Amino acid sequence: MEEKIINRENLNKLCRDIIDGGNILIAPGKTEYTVIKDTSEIILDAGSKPTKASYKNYAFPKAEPVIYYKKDKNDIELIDIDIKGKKTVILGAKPCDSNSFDILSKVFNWDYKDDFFNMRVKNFIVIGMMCEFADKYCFCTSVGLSPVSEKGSDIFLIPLDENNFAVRIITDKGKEFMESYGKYLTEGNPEKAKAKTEAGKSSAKMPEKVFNSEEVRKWLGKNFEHPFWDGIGDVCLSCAQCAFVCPVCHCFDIVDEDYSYEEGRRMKNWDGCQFGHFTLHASGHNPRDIQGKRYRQRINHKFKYYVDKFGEILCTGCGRCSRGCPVSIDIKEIVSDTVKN
Amino acid sequence: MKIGVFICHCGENIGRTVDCPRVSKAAEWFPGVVHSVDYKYMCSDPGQNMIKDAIREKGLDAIVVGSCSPHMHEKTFRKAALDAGINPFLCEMANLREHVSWVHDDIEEATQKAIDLTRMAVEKVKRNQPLATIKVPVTKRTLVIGGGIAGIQAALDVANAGYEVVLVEKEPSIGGHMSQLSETFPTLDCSQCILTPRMVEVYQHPKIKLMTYSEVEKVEGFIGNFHVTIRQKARHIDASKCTGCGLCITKCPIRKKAFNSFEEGMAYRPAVYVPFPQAVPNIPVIDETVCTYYKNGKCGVCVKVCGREAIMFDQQDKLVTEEIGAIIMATGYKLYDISKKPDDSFIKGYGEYGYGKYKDVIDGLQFERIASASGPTSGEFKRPSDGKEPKKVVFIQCVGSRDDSKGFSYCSKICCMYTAKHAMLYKHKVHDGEAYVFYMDIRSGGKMYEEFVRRAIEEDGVKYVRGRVSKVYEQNGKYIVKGEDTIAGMPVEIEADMVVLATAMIAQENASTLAQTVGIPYDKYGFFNEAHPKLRPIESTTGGIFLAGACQSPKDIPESVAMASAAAAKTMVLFGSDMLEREPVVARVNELLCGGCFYCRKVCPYSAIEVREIKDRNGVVIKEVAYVNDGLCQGCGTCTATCPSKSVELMGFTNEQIFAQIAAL
Amino acid sequence: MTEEKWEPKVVAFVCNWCTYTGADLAGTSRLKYPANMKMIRVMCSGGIDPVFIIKAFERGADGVLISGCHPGDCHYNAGNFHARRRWTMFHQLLEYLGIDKNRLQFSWVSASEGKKFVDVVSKVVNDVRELGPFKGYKELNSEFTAVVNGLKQEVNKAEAVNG
Amino acid sequence: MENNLKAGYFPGCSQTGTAREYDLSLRSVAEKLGTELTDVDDWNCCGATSAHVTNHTLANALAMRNIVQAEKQGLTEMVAPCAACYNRLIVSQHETQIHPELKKEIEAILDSKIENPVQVMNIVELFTKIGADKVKQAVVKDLKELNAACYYGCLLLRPSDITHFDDAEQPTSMEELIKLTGAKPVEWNFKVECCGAAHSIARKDIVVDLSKKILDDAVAHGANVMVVACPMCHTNLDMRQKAIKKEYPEHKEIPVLYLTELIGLALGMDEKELGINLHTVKFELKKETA
Amino acid sequence: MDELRNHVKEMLANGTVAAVIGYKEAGSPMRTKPVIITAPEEAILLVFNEYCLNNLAVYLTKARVKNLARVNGTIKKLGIVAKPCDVHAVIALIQESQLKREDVYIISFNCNGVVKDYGETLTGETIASKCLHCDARQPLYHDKVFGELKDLPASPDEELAKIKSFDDMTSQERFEYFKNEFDKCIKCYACRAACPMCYCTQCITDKTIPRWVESSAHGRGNFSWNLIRAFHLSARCVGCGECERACPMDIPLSLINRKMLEVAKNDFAYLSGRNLETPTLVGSFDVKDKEEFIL
Repeated sequence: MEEKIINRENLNKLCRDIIDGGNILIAPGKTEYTVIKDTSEIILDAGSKPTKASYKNYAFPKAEPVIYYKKDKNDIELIDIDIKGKKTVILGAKPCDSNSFDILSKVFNWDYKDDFFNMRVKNFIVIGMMCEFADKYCFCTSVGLSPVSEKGSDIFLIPLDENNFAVRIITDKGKEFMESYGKYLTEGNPEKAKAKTEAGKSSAKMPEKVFNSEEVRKWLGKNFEHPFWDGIGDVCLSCAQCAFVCPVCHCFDIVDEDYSYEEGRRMKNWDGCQFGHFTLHASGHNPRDIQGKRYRQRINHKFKYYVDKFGEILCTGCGRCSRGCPVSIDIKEIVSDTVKN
Repeated sequence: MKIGVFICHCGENIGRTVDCPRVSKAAEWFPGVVHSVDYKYMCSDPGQNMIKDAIREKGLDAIVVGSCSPHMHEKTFRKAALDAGINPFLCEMANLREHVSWVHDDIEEATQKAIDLTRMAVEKVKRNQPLATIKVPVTKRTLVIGGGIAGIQAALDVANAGYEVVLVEKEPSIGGHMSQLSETFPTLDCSQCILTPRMVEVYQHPKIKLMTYSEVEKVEGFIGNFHVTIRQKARHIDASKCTGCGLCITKCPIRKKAFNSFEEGMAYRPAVYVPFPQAVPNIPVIDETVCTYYKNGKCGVCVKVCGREAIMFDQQDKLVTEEIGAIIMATGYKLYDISKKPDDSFIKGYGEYGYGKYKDVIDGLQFERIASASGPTSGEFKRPSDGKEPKKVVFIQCVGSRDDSKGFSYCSKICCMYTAKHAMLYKHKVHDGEAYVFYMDIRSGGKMYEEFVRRAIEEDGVKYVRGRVSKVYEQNGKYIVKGEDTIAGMPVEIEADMVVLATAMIAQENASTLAQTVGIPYDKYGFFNEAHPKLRPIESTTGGIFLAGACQSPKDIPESVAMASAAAAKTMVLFGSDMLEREPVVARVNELLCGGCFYCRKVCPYSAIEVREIKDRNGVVIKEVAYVNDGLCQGCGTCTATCPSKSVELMGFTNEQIFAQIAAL
Repeated sequence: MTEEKWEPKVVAFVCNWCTYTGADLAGTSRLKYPANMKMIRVMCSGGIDPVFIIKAFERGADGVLISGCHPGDCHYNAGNFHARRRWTMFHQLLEYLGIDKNRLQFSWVSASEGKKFVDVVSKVVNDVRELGPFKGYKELNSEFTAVVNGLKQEVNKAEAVNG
Repeated sequence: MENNLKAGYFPGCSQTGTAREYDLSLRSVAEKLGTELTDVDDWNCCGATSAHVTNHTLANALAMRNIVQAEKQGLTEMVAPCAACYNRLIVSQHETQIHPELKKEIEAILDSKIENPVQVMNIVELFTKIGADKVKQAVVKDLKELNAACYYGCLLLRPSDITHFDDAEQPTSMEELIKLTGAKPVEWNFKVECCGAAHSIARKDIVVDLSKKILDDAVAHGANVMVVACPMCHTNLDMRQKAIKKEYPEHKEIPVLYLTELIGLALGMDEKELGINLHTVKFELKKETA
Repeated sequence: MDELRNHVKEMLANGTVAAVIGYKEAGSPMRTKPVIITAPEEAILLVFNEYCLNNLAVYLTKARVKNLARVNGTIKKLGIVAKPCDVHAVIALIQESQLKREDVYIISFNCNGVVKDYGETLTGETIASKCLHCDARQPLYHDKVFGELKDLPASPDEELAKIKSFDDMTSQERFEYFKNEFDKCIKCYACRAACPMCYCTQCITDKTIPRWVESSAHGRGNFSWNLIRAFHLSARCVGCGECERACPMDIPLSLINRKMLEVAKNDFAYLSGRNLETPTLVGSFDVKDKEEFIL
């Protein structure tokens, strides 16, 4: 593991170079992860609150065409979409975000290999950064992550002081990427960075571990029909805010859209399991007809099914869904309550 | 779905500017089209046979005809489709004549537009559903509302054709305004003499059920199937016992408490009364508001004198329901009472004429009563204030008519004639009297009408002054009429003994309420609206409801009678078949999706939306949804656009069809 | 499509009884108006859903005309009164959201007003011609790929498909 | 007393000249009734007479300047006792409301936005606003000796579509008001007849004839005093009685009071306080023991 | 607070109401969440303060909540804790036949404003913008009312100023502005879910035959969706602002809703949900309605 130092000025220059090189740079802006056009838009602060939405949008867009078609009197001509992923750098990813593509890759490459996702992710360089923020909604520690987790990052930054970051090169991809920017780095002091991460782990900024995910998984396996689920959804309004801001929710819907008399496209759009019509059958029957069942699905998918199938919890503990919930439902509370029943 | 496209040249009409063969060639390429041809005249027999043969031979499911306006030939082509064995509603038209060839010159542009319109029609027809004509049975009974001359005429005509009639009149007697008139223009024959026999005929007609002193309370249902609730107001006289001897009337001690409205307030009537001696039915009514019995339970003179024990003080209003197939509205008019300032702020009143303030300023109907041999003065000209014979009478026309600022914009149509008649009647009786008429224009269109006015001027010496009157005021027992003679260009002042105002004919009191009850539209003045001003003047826009007489607009007697007979004929047309057929363009609710907000119900002009309860297995109501009554729905689609969840669709114009048309633009 | 060749595309939604018949009268009177407008017939102006208008814009219309019977003349008594309220709200909403008021116009054309129909259509087509193609709504369609993906190629691709 | 009315006051030229007593009596009556009148700052001609026959825009601009002026003072109600002023102000308000073009033009002239929040009242409306109860309570002298013919003239009521005040042909609001003082209104013919108005100066002959007719009818119907609400009417009916007398020696004089003067008398003020002594036809209440 | 709890407790205990929809604390005293209680002893959970942001009327049309009111075949009242502005929504729902006045028991407060966002102290800065132009701080309809009116912290109505400022922009500029805002939309439909007036069994955006609104969250789908949403709420929206608060992407929906409220107010003198006696704007008409925009 190599470790170097970069100061803010050089980091800015590095960013400038990325953009000027015709690559895409994504970094936390005022409120969201944004495509950076000018380096002044970047807000790189380990103590900042997580953005409202994650950056999964850049690899798994909220709406994307998967095929174009042209109708004729007798046939339909299909035109494939050729995705040439462009080199994209994500700077300042929180540890609870950086892991998301690893988790998503599992489902997008399970039987069908999703080129749309893969082509983009292949070209992504994730520069993660240690997190010094925790509020009552954070629970990364409960899902096996932490504010100093390097999981999913190609390069990891540790803020040493106001002006300097320790740069840890984690993967070969990261190494390869950093080679061309060596001029901006100075030699680092691994001890100092280590001390900083250790301090981070023990500080009050560390979210408290509120549940044991393995216990939760077991409980879920046994309690599919449990009265606990009955009233759980009564205050939920059935929007998909929680799923759409989640870094790892990945359900999508396929719709065909004509855009002229002869032409159209097939779209892949985000979908959310909390929508009432998510499981609505053509017959009119809806197996998840009440919100309690939908909520059960959400928890089971995240903490049981996905774990069973892919060995990963489908949650990074970022707390976005709870923070933004219009009716203040806190997923952390519900998950920790399961095992208490 | 196999669709056939048929492009018509309409001789040269379409062919001149639209390249029809090109359109039909282009249509071949539209998805779903299996057959596309063009032909000189599609609507001709060979043209129609071409369509029928194609349907049969190619097994077409639907057709599009690109020709003229659907208003022109939609029926023709739908029939052709039906003849060839497909549902007529699987036929759509593209309007290539009125909307393309006749309005565009450029062949290229016109042809392109024709192709586009054809494509839109093809896309629409793909989504058409076979619809079945709606059939409803017809109840062959007619309700006539209003027993004036129009109502009487309509009732007699329908009844004489052999259909039952229910005639409802709100007053105790039929006869209406005509029974108040002295003589009628332009013949000067006695109004009562020609009317009374007809009233009696109504009374005696076996097919007519006469309900006087009654009002229509509620109308439900639709053409051919109305359920009408009628309130029979309590007469307090047992009609089955009363012989009409009139003893109760002569003995009633209440003589001067109530004005006689038949005499236009110029005489009194007892508490028990018939409006006028020739009343039909000749059964009195007790006026609760003035009868002593209702005040203190005493008197009862009438009970004592009635040999038939017909007095029923405790009689109550009765609600009667009738099953009706057609309704004729003949509610007539009333005169604009200018003494009162109606609440409706756009009517300003005519304070400057002193009507209601000076006893000798009267309106036309009051003059009729004074002139009438059966009136309060027994036909002698006496002015109401002091009973003296007026030597100078001023008639003012257009009081309230043709006056945007204070009255109504319309012309009341009959005042020119009746004023001439009044002046003439006056001059015939008071030979040394002077009659002045202030007029704006003389409108005397009608057989022998102009001749009548000329007679008044030339033979009877009535003085016509062209101009408006600005003020009438009393001075030393005379009425000073200040006006302008616009021909002489001078202000004039006439010292008159009596002033007669030809006040406007306005809609009957509560006409708009009745219209709402019955469910027909009315204009801003309260007159009922006809379905079409030229071609359907007799029908209202609501099916099965017809109009007769002055309830539709000011009319004189012959016009009212003509209209009444026409309305009678219209009901007979309706009764000509046992079942009514209607186009199935009606709204349909998807009960699964309906959220029960009932905005559709609020906007429906026909009250066609009903509430249906949806129950679960245990019979518990889980929601209320909208339901469309086919009989009432006229297919406007206002509900479809209002419905927030789009749970209601208009058959034949579904949203899917319209979206498809938009997509094919 | 090149700029010079652009012709305004105007959609009209008209009621069956007045405006459609008025347009028929324009035809029988052999009056002339631009061929840019295509009409969709509905039974009553009260049945015109604002979404029809949005759909028309989505499908590339540069302008929309809505027309029905004069107030008081509605074949269905009151359909156009309800429509009028709906439009009062809708046209102000559209204007507020930045859609020029000349892109969506309303009129009362009776069955006898063939001439007025021609005048109205000509006015709307001219107004729309002046405004030019309705880029705003059209670009909503092509631009999204760039916004969402940050991948310009797709736009080219989409254009290639369109072209 | 609480709930006292506060209103703007637009005097107009007459109030400072020929109708000084109208101004005087209005101010004293208002004070007595606890009504606070605030003069419109820097008011100008209402645009009557010459302006509105020669230049429409000018006439409206003149009137609207006064309204804007009042608006700037934060007034929401304003009384214009002169019927001509009232008429000009209210008509201009109406015109600017219905003609946006004119409004823009006038806004440009005045260099100020027109919001039109000021409600212009005539003198009768002012008393209605003060409230019949309040007036009645304040009456200390019963004027039962007076048989009054209320004369409205033309400008107070017309055009009725704009003034929305009383019936233009058979008005009764002034009668209702004077009944509060004990005076008896007479029913007569010429409440709204033309008095000759602005012809007062140029065509005295017309005014003499017209005014005489009005005065005679009032007398014929038993009036012993006339009540007016307009300085021009007062000029024609009071001041011209001398000329009438000259022309028609048999003419019987009848005193003409402003509405405010009549009410002032009932409120216990004396003739001098109210300026009644300035009238051509002299008037004095019978000196009764109270 | 105790008054509220005691009252609810009593109402539940004596069977006046079958359930009460109210607020309870959510993790911190400066955040609340909705709670539906059916047992008298749960009344202790209830709170009412300036952090009660949710418009609970949204629950009145939910089938599960409605079911709570069905007790042994009879329909009992549902209690709702509603701010005066939320009462407008209850009234509007009654006008739209979604519930009957006698089936709802309105517990309201004389309202002293709420905050924009949880965790802030109520000041002129942090007060919700809807409170700045509130026309009914006392409930127009209620079955029980608590609390006393205090002065509201004053602050300029920036929302209205912003709306007015659009007048000075060209159509293109406005289009650009709203397009950029709508581009953010992710079609999570939190706006719809949070809206008490969006109670349709199936929203037209979920209708597929025909497809009313493109479900994709691309520029066109977003613009059309937001446009149609705004139109469907025109003259029905009660201005509670829940849609904007629920939006995770911070789209300024209130700018549109408020504008339409102003339109309804200016053109028809209509405010929705204020009066059970007046007919709703949609669904009624006046022959004298304005029409100068019609050729």
